[in-house]
Amino acid sequence: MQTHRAKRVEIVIEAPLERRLTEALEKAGVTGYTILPVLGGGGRSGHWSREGQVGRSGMVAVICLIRPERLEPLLEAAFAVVERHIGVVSITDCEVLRAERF
Amino acid sequence: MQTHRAKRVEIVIEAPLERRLTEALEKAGVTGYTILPVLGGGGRSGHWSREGQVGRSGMVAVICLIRPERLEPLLEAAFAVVERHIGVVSITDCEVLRAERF
Amino acid sequence: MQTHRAKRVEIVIEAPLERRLTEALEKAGVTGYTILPVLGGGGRSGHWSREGQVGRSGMVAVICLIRPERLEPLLEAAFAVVERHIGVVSITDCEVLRAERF
Amino acid sequence: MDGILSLAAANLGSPIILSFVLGLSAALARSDLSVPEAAAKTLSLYLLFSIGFKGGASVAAHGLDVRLGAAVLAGVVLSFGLPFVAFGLLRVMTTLSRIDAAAVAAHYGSISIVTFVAATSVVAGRGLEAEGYMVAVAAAMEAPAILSALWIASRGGERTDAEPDLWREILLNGSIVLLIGSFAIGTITGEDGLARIESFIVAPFQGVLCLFLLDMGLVAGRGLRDQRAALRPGAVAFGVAMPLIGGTLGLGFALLIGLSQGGAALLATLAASASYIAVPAAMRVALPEANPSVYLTLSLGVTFPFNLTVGIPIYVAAATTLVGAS
Amino acid sequence: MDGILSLAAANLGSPIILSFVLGLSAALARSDLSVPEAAAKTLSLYLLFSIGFKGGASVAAHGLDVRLGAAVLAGVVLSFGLPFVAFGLLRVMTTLSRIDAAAVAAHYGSISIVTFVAATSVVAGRGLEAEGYMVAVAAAMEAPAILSALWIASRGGERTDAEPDLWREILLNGSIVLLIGSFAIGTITGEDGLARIESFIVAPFQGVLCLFLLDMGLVAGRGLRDQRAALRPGAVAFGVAMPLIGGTLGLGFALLIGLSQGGAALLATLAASASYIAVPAAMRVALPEANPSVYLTLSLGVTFPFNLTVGIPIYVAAATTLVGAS
Amino acid sequence: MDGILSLAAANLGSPIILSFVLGLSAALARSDLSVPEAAAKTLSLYLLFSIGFKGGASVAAHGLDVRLGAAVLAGVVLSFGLPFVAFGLLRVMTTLSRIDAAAVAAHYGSISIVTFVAATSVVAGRGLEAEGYMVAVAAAMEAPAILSALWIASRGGERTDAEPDLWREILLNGSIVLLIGSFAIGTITGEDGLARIESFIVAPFQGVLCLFLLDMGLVAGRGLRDQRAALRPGAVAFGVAMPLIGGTLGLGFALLIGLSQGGAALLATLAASASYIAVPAAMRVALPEANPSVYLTLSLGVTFPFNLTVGIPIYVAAATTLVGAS
Ligand SMILES: Nc1ncnc2c1ncn2[C@@H]1O[C@H](COP(=O)(O)O)[C@@H](O)[C@H]1O
Ligand SMILES: Nc1ncnc2c1ncn2[C@@H]1O[C@H](COP(=O)(O)O)[C@@H](O)[C@H]1O
Ligand SMILES: Nc1ncnc2c1ncn2[C@@H]1O[C@H](COP(=O)(O)O)[C@@H](O)[C@H]1O
Ligand code: NA
Ligand code: NA
Ligand code: NA
Repeated sequence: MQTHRAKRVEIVIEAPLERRLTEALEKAGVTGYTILPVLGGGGRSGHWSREGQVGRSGMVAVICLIRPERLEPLLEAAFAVVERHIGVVSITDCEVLRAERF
Repeated sequence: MQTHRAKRVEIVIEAPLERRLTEALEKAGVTGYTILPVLGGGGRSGHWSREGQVGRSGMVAVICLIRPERLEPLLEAAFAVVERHIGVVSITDCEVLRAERF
Repeated sequence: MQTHRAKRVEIVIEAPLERRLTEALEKAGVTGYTILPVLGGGGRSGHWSREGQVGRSGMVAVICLIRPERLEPLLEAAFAVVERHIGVVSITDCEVLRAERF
Repeated sequence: MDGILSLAAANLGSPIILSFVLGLSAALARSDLSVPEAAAKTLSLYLLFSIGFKGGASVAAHGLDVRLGAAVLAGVVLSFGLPFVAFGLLRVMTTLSRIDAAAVAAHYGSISIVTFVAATSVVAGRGLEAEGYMVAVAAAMEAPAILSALWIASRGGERTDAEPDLWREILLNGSIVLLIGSFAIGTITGEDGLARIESFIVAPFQGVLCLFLLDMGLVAGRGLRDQRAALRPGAVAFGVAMPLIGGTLGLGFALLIGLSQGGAALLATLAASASYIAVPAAMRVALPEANPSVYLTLSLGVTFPFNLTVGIPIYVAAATTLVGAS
Repeated sequence: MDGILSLAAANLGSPIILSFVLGLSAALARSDLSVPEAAAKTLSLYLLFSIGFKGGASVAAHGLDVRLGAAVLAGVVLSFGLPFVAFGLLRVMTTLSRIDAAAVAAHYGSISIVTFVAATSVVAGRGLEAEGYMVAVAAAMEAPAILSALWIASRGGERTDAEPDLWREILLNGSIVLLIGSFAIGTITGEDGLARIESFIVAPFQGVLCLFLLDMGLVAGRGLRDQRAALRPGAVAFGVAMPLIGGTLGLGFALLIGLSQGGAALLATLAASASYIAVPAAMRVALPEANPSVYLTLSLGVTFPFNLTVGIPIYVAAATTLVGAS
Repeated sequence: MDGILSLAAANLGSPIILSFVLGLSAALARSDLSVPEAAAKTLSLYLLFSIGFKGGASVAAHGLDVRLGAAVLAGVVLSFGLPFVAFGLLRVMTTLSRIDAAAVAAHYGSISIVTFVAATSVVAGRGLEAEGYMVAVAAAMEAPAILSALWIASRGGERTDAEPDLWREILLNGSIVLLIGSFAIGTITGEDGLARIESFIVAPFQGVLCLFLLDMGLVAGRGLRDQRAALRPGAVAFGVAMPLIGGTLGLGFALLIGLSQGGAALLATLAASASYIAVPAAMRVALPEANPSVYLTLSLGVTFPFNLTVGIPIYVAAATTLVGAS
């Protein structure tokens, strides 16, 4: 099957910043993203878990598939939001079906 | 530790198609898959979110780890289901432990 | 933007083992991880789904981003926990922003 | 006319409607107020279980009516027929493509259970009795409209993915099964059963409905906010006209069968209401090319609020006038 | 015998059982009806809190019984002992491996709180009083069976992962803590406390139980559908025989201690019931090689429905007969 | 003093407090008892809706008080002012950085709705009436403190991310909108509306509050367990001293305005309470460098339990003494 080279960017970010991130991505020309819930995690600021919490606490994972040439503006947009916050950004090479969608 | 080359296929698909997709995968000889919930997303058809929804709305992410030689039938099976629907398919190279499981 | 080579390890594991896994990871010097909920899945032991379940049933996905040189101890720690249990471990090459965090 | 106005005013001032308005306004103002998905689903399970059970218990108390069969049949005929009316109207009033129009038509042939529940409250508030088996009629009206719409779409040369599995899914979808199932339980256990669980399914009912309508308002408001583009004037006009036409047809059938005033109001409401759970899911599978933002926005953003605020008082007033006069 | 039959019939016609049957049928028919995971967990928290609190308040009202200690001890002994009986039976009746049999045995030594709750409803419906501290007995019976089963497994040379952490997890698992904790709160606050939250934990109780059993039916039905292979005739026979044996032993202990008719019925039910929450989780950690579909299908798909429909009426009838006669 | 002690004792023995203690102990003992996130959110929606509605209905019943405006103004002034007091105290009592101290200060200027709800229960339990519009005062006190804290932080040269969007988010955050919205609904529908949904929002209220406080105890206990390092003696002392100071100031304002005994106790409680939902989220956006474990642990792990157990009885006793004497 015909596949096309792309990048998969995964951003784990605090939930209160979700909307800010997706708006920044849209401004940077990102055409699509998928948001996954996060149950808990651990890092330099300790272990946390979503159980029993009220309010926009916790984190979410935002996944973007993009053409390789759009990576740079995406990372810059994401970084501007994530910069002062906890959370991580990772980039993986991937292939996608239906390249016209990206 | 001994690892083995494999492919990681991630399919983001509308929830009402979940069962159809997993059945198609099983028919194509895929031995395992994991389904993650999706909170929301954005794409050509706009932004959506799962909050407060009733019914099988929204999307799910299906992740399959497979031996490289099984990629082609998997993609064909997945594509037959996804073809006319919104959603994205990405493929990444990976390594797995315990190759006998795949 | 400056990125750094890293590994992305994804471990799908039974929920009752979650704490054991994260403790083992911490002992192996892993500095961070993110836990995603899993809705359901299929494998050699059949299809399962989280719907309507009570109790710590089901599985979770644990994602670790680490420096390449820390991969080996991580895999050994993870394997010691996962060994006798169902679940899968996959490793992908990736790039990360803010390498000082890993 | 006066009756309608005062009924509408009383209706508009009820906690139920105001909760919907609160949700709608909060979403339009971009507040982050939200009801968890799991809670919304659970509230809807509660409402279905409760309404089904009470309907069954009422049938057990009043005995089975000879009109039950006729009422169910009327519902099925309406559900099959309304999509054709809706499709015709849409082709005249809007510029929607054939496939989008067919998908919208399916929604208006099928029903909205919450609209039905809200009408039940108004009917009871007016001191009217209604046939307990109307919930069975509601269940029977969920699916046939989908068939009509797929037939319409396929006549236009559209490929529809209506495999046998889809039919099982539609006929056994959760809300139909729970409604029919709890109706059966209510019929079997009767007043005794009702007495045992009354303080769960009767006493708190109106309050739960408030919370649920708060959520409906939030979801409808978010839809209106994000999908404004889908709301062309012609479509909005359809979203208001179609329930009135459906309501009239429903009322006609009710008169034909000889339903009570309350029953007639409920059948009119069912015919006037548009699905927003079962049919959208079926359309995503069977007519994936149809644009969901069109049918969801119309059904949930236009017709649902219209029925809730203005439509139901009209149907109740019309039913009391016409059935009283017959 | 007549008593049993009429009790069984009354039981079968209750909204609670019918809700379970509805869920079971829906799942077997592959309906997509489902209760969100969060709702199921919350309903179970509610049931545990409510049953614990009411037990405590009843102890506060009637004063502490000298038999409390004896009853708890009897429960612990049963929980330790029943796995040996179960294991022996399984090795005779089925072809399960030693490790699978040990895992199943752990489930039957431990208890199912919903079965206990359902029995409480039947007992109360029959107008029988039961000792409030039976919930403490229930809590005490959750864990010991796991110890016995691990011992059995390790005797077979099986490696068990029973690190100290596991023991903390089992003894402090959520349902034990909530049951004992709310029992303590009920004991401390007594009738006053109960009066304050009565309309939350007493009035809607039966209705909530219906919804919960609907979900249990769905889960059990899905299990039966997907894991039919695990249901060999020998295993099914065990799933029906074991609760009868457990119930008999439970009744024997109750007679020995001198519990009331209601209390005896409840102790019999506890002994007859099989865990499907706490023990499966413990087995996944400690005996991962045991096949979960075997023990879950047996416990949830066979024994739970058996107890709910047929078992409980038998235990209640037997208790009233024997204790009445003593 | 005796009054306080007996009130504190009665308070400590209530199911509500004991449920909190149960949750706290379970978490500290590392039990896996947990309330699903969706359930916790839904319970909090219920509490907000219920408390807002009842407040509105009470205003509708008793007529609007001339003091409403003054009370809201007092709340706003307190919310603006308390962060300065808190910040000053923190710089003296602790070694927190300027930015951490500013973030903590924001929490103590704002309010905790559950503390308010718990105080309402105690006030009602003492047979005191309170002004229904106190819920509007509560809503008005949520946000101003954030402004003060950001101003304090920016004076220290700290970069704060207070874009216009943030203000919309804070002012329209879910709990403010739901509280004000349901208050409005209660005011509009009045006693009639209340009568319709009473068995949902009044009868089960105390019981729901128990479950919610169980969860609060779990969350607070988990926080205390994992973030013990954040709890330096100076900070703990602040977490106890600040509510007493806030409560005193709140009481002063209440006397000035001439609130009833119940109203004065509630205003004191609001001033004494510290936010743990709205403000933390705002701080993560606007002051991301501030350490969340410091402010969450103080607010939820120290001040909340203090107010719940000891603080509220003190504020109520003080209000009855002082207002009675005035
Ligand atoms: N190395 C990592 N791999 C995966 N997730 C991480 C990693 N480091 C941090 N995270 C996630 O980011 C959150 C905040 O991390 P930190 O800023 O290190 O406290 C954690 O709770 C995790 O959810
Ligand atoms: N480039 C992308 N990266 C990640 N997810 C995407 C992407 N495009 C679409 N999606 C997901 O697929 C859904 C439908 O996309 P679309 O068909 O473009 O409306 C979106 O709501 C996202 O959840
Ligand atoms: N090839 C695979 N790809 C993705 N997930 C898998 C795969 N195999 C197993 N899993 C996950 O691991 C669980 C247990 O697998 P198994 O041990 O094969 O029954 C499944 O239910 C899936 O969630
Ligand atoms: Na209709
Ligand atoms: Na047992
Ligand atoms: Na305050």
